[in-house]
Amino acid sequence: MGILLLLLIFSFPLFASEGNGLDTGNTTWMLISSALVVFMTVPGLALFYGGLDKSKSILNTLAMSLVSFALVSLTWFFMGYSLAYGKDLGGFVGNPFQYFMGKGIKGINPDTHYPALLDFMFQLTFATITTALISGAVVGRMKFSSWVLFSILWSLLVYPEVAHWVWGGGFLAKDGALDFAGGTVVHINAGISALVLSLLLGKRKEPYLVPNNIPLVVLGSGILWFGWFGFNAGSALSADEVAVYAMVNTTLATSSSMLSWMLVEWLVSKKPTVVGMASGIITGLVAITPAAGFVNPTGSIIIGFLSSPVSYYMVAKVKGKFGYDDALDVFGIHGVAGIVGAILTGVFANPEVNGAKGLLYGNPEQVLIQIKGVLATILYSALLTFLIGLILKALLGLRVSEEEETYGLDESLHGESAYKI
Amino acid sequence: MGILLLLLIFSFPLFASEGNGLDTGNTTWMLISSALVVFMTVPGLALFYGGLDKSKSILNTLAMSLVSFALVSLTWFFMGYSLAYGKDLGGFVGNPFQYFMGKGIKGINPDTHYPALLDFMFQLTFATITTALISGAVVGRMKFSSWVLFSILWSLLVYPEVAHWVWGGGFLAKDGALDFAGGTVVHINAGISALVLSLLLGKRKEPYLVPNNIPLVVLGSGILWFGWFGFNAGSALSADEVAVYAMVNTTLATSSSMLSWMLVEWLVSKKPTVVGMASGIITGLVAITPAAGFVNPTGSIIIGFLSSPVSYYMVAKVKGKFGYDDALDVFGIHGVAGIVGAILTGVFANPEVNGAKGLLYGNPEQVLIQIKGVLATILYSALLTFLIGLILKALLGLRVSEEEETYGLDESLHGESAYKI
Amino acid sequence: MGILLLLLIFSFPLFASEGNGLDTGNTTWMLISSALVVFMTVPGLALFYGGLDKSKSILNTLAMSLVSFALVSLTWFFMGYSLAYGKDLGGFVGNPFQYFMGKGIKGINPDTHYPALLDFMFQLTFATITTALISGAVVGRMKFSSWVLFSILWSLLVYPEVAHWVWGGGFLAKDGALDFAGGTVVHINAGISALVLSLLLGKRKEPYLVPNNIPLVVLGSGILWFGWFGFNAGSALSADEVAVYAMVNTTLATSSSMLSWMLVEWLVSKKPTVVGMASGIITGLVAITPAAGFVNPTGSIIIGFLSSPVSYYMVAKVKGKFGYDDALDVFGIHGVAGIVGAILTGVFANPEVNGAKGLLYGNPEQVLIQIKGVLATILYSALLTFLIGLILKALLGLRVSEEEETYGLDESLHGESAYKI
Amino acid sequence: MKKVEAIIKPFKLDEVKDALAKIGVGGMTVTEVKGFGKQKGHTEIYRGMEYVVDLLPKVKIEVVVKDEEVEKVVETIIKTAQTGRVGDGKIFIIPVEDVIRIRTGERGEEAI
Amino acid sequence: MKKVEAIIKPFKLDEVKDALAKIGVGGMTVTEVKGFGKQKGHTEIYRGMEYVVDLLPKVKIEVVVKDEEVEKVVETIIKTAQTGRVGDGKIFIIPVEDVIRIRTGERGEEAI
Amino acid sequence: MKKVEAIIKPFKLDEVKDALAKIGVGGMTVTEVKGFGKQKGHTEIYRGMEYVVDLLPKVKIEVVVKDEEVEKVVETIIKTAQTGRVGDGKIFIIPVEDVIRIRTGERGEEAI
Ligand SMILES: Nc1ncnc2c1ncn2[C@@H]1O[C@H](COP(=O)(O)OP(=O)(O)O)[C@@H](O)[C@H]1O
Ligand SMILES: Nc1ncnc2c1ncn2[C@@H]1O[C@H](COP(=O)(O)OP(=O)(O)O)[C@@H](O)[C@H]1O
Ligand SMILES: Nc1ncnc2c1ncn2[C@@H]1O[C@H](COP(=O)(O)OP(=O)(O)O)[C@@H](O)[C@H]1O
Repeated sequence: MGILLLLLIFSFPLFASEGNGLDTGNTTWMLISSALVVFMTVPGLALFYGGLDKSKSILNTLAMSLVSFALVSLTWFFMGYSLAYGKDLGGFVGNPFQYFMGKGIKGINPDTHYPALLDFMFQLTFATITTALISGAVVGRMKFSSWVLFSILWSLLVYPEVAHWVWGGGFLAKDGALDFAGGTVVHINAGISALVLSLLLGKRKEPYLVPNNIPLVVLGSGILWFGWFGFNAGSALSADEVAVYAMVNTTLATSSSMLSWMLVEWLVSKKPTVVGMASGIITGLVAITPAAGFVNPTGSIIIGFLSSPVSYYMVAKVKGKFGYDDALDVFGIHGVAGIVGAILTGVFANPEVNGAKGLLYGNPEQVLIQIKGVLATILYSALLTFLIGLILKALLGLRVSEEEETYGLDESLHGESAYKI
Repeated sequence: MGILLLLLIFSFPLFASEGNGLDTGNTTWMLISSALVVFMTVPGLALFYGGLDKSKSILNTLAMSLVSFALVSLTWFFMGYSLAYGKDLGGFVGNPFQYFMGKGIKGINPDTHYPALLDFMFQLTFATITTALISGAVVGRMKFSSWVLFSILWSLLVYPEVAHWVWGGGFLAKDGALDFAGGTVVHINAGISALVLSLLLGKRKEPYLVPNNIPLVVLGSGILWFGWFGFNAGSALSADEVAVYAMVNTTLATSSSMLSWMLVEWLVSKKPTVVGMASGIITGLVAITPAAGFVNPTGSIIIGFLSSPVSYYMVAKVKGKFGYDDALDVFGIHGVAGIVGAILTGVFANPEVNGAKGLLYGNPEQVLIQIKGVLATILYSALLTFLIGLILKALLGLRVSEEEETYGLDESLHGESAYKI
Repeated sequence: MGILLLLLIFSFPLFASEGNGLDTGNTTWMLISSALVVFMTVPGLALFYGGLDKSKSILNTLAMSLVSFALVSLTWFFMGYSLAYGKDLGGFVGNPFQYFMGKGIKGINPDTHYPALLDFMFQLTFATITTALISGAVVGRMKFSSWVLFSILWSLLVYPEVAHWVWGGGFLAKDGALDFAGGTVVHINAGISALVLSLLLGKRKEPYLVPNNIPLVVLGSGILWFGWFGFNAGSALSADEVAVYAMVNTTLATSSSMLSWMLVEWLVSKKPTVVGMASGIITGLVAITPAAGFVNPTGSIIIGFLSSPVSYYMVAKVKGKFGYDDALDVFGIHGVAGIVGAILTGVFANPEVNGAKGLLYGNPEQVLIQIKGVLATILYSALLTFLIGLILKALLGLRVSEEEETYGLDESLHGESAYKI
Repeated sequence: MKKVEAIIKPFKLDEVKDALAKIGVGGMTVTEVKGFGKQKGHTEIYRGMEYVVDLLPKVKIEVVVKDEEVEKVVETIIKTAQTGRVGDGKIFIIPVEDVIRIRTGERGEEAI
Repeated sequence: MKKVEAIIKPFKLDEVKDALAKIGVGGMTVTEVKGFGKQKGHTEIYRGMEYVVDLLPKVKIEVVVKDEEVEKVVETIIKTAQTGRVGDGKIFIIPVEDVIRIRTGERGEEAI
Repeated sequence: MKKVEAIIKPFKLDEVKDALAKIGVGGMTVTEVKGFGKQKGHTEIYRGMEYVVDLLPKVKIEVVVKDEEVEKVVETIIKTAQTGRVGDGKIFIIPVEDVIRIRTGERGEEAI
């Protein structure tokens, strides 16, 4: 016993800065992962969306991502984190007052060996980007004030609840649903909300995708990919082999998905586009998100390869047929690839990687659990977004005037123009 | 004893690569933090400033940040680090020869458990960005040769001295001044020097802010934010709870400051601009810098929220009245928000976070100490910059010819044009 | 013995997430270093090259880097890693089936204390960027299909072999050749292949460097610099003092090289250009790559300072005289500075840094070993690239039609245009 | 032959172009220009300082036609480009002495 | 009516525009153009290789005015755009046969 | 005096410019324009949706010359800009009543 004490005294200063169970390696990993996910939204997603949009509304598009980040950081601090990670209330939501305004988030988390406040930080970055993602569907026609209010409401009424179900000990967690880094919580959730909100808003006068700055799109997707390493590999919550699997899988799935989007375009129109390659990058990143820490590299390559053609079909064929104006294809890419990824996680989850077993390893039931998670998210997020949309319509109106749309939101809402070259 | 030896032999290879007190977690944190701060200057700050400038001088603006980084890296190696962190001479400066050309920076720092050379590296990144910051005030009219010489002189005669006062054991350190990551050393110092240098240079012929590329401004501010996590949270010099506080505070203060700038613009002119949101981002980052590891999240939100209106007032009202041409508002944003942040650190410092007590926690004296630090920095940095400016004027001249200014510095000084689109 | 067991049980949970010799600090360092090197290619290198190219072919230039990354990720998984790091076969290549499709890459690497799969990941990023580097020489005229096939073949037949020689226990490793992070394996290898491929392709109709977007060039070189910290300091494979040396050397050499390129231009044409400064950045980064963890900071400054004038001379004088069309100077910058750096590593290697001794420290033979490594790489890589090029010419043809070249590859191969501003 | 030079609002370009094509105009040349006129410019505000943009984006369409087609072209442009608000633009009729098609060297009306 | 077409140096645009407005010119159209003339171009150097830019940025101002106002407009442009250095630019006077205001359909001098 | 206004393919600009300079043309003004004509546009496809670009990039060269030089200029342009394929462009000859050199105030033919 005396020896153990000696040991404690002696060895802590060597490996850890504080004698309190802190693992500086894990702490560093989660610090940098958090920073990476912030970088995904500001400026990654903002620029990706901005480059894809028309040049007369690029600044409004940038502003939507920026303002969502800022607002949701604060709502997350205010109550979002509690709703997601507070003590479970009936499997549906966390106790809203448990961590109200940061209350009681102190000390080292004994499970992860990093400060508890770092859990708050890492999860904050997820809440912010998920909200910002939705904006892609509604660019070019939505009132900025309305978007501000939407971000606040959605980040309190939709995101934390779904996060709670899956990650905060809610009913899907109890079912054993697998969602490593947020295929359901982030991408299906944002994708469905985006679809609903774009239906409520109606079509733009010129509902075409005419990217104003494709190098910016490549930059944005590169930043997103880089940040996604924090998003996916950081979701291991530890610098260990699972994190490494997540990083390798993220790389291989995304490569494979970029190639399959390219291939489809090459076959369909003989010209593989750079916008298509960037779209394949995002599709692959989304599809591997729920699976990143559960499947092996071969599984990740297959998931990536399958996801792009499905998303391509949605945005190139189905969207045109149904005529909804999901401007930058948030539903077509995040929603659809999120669904593909969530279900395939139930197929390819390999117990050697992280314990969880999918269909291929003798557990067909996992697929059903995954589908249940997908459906629950679709229903909740569609319904709530619809209600929030109606409220906003009543309170502020959703859409700018026709003239403001014609001249572009940059001039009419922000009084600026993007380029003076 | 035998057991302890055994222990040593046995346990080192498991947690640390060398049996010498190295903490690989902390080392990693400081390595990546250093890389992040380099990224802030090259290309973050360069692009932020470049996007804000007119299109005929964007390349000169980029060149100023790049060349400052390169020059100050070398002056820091040569003597800057010694001046800042060498043995204290009279509270004012470090022994200039102690670490002359890297001499004697070897082994593991026993306090921080990472290599001593990493202290040199991390601090290098601060010296470089501080010098580069100043350039924003003088773009569009300064001789490039003169800027080169300015960077060399300023990085030896001004930056290391102020750094020594606060962080190197100088007189402000002895007073107990709080400056977590450089509100005084970096931002007030750069802001005041920028003001003085812009006064010496005089006004441009077209002293308006007409950003040539706002997406570039958003990109630059996003990179700055990302890098600032290394700047602020890295200043904990350890991957621990203080670092996490610094990261959370940096996020919340910046979000809050972005929103308050937006709000001011919305109220004043009905149109919240993207340049305004980016400006609010920088203002918040600056204001939280001195406080990041001392205040709690609620404090950080208040600091952020207060900083933007003050900076807005300076750049939108006061600057116009006094008529100095601080082109990209280095004084108005870095100087002013730096002062706000430095003083509010003395108000909100919460002993639960990191030991230091501010006014709100029963230590009103801290505010006075903070004000003293601010004033000392203002005086020294104004005086020295003025002298350096006079010397340069005599030696090389400060300003380009009227014709060079009219055609733009890109063509006249660098023989290039930014865009051929 | 009982005590040791107790010890094991007791201390692991405190410092490491798994009781298997995992060092979370090193693991974090290699995770983030891997992410950084991915970021170098997508989007760093893509944007750097894209900005330098003409505006009618920027998207094709971006596409080449993107597609190489994706393809080489998969070939590396398929067989590349085995060829490089499988059991040595005759000093020339690794057993191609050892890690075939990821087989057997499991558990913690006992030498480095991070997961073995992380070695795969980190090395993957090197294979991808090396292939992508070559594209810079052939932009504006190469068939995209041909580039796709080239990437696949080159990443299996050239890169892994040279990597094996130097890092995988091959014949140069046995000789004691020093190549810290890939001066030979990456830069000479890519530079020579680029030269050969550009000779096979012939000159463009307008063989001038007319950058379409210089801010993009600065952004790209900034991202490359940032990522290069992972490339060079990550090559220490541990978060230790060698990694810190590598980071400091990378910073100082690059600064010094940027300044010496600037100086040359200032002397030659009175106008230091921003493209020149960016070129100096890359030159310095390349030249310090083989030396980063072997020399001291003073050595790094000298290496950086010498490298730029040599590269400048190659691209500004020699290229024009010989008339080959190395469009974005992959040979002139990567090849040439790689050779300079590889040889000077043999001169400046300082045993205090990392054990290895160069000429200046009494080991002149090292220079000869370095030269041998350089020559072997030049020969192999020139020959193989020539053969691959001939095969491609026969199979698909290398060059686009004259009309496609005239209208630009963006429109003719990808059916897109970069900017609609 | 005459050159009909119309300055119109940019967002009307597609409509006008299509309408002209429909009435048989075989070619036209379009230039991005900036216009100053009765229509007031707008103000951009950067960090609280106003920056007046009084040159507004317009599009210039040039169509060279036979004398007898001028009226039809003018009418078509008026019909499609008119919004009734200030800033709709102007049409100028300028004499053209000869037209040459570069590809064939044809001259005069058949070259149009 | 005449079209006065002036090619001037870009940095003179604001001055010329304001001067024309002051003498009562109600509208004008501005185009960014490149000019080749006596004024020598400049050289850009990228990685040691020269790239000659002999088309220099210029601005074209087009003002359609009544015949009797041509001289006043020409004089005003000369006065404000002149720097006395090579490259100041040219003014061309071109006949205009008719003018139409799209908004109202007015024609001739009242449409200007 | 006449203004020779040629719409040509962009990649022919340098050739035409040099040829004109060689035959003694002292100045010209170049504008980036978009052209609509017999030459079919191309299609860009973004995420499977087609976007038709029927306004093609062209370059407009304006040269004001003495009456007697018109033919030489026209011939030179035809010779250098012709590829024989649809879309080579047009040349328009427009009367010019006066020319003024801003730098000196010279007028008429010596101002060209
Ligand atoms: N006298 C003129 N000469 C050349 N262009 C003109 C003239 N008057 C108007 N324009 C062009 O027509 C555009 C519209 O004119 P404006 O006076 O604003 O409105 P409206 O056409 O409704 O009277 C201007 O922006 C300008 O480009
Ligand atoms: N004959 C011409 N036709 C058309 N534009 C001309 C002509 N001569 C000159 N210009 C335009 O006028 C500009 C200035 O002409 P330049 O010969 O350089 O100087 P200056 O006007 O002082 O004689 C040129 O850049 C060109 O745009
Ligand atoms: N009637 C016209 N008025 C003005 N510009 C024209 C006219 N016809 C042709 N152009 C211009 O000339 C270009 C080439 O014309 P096009 O009909 O495509 O081929 P071609 O010159 O070979 O007959 C067009 O893109 C357009 O810019």
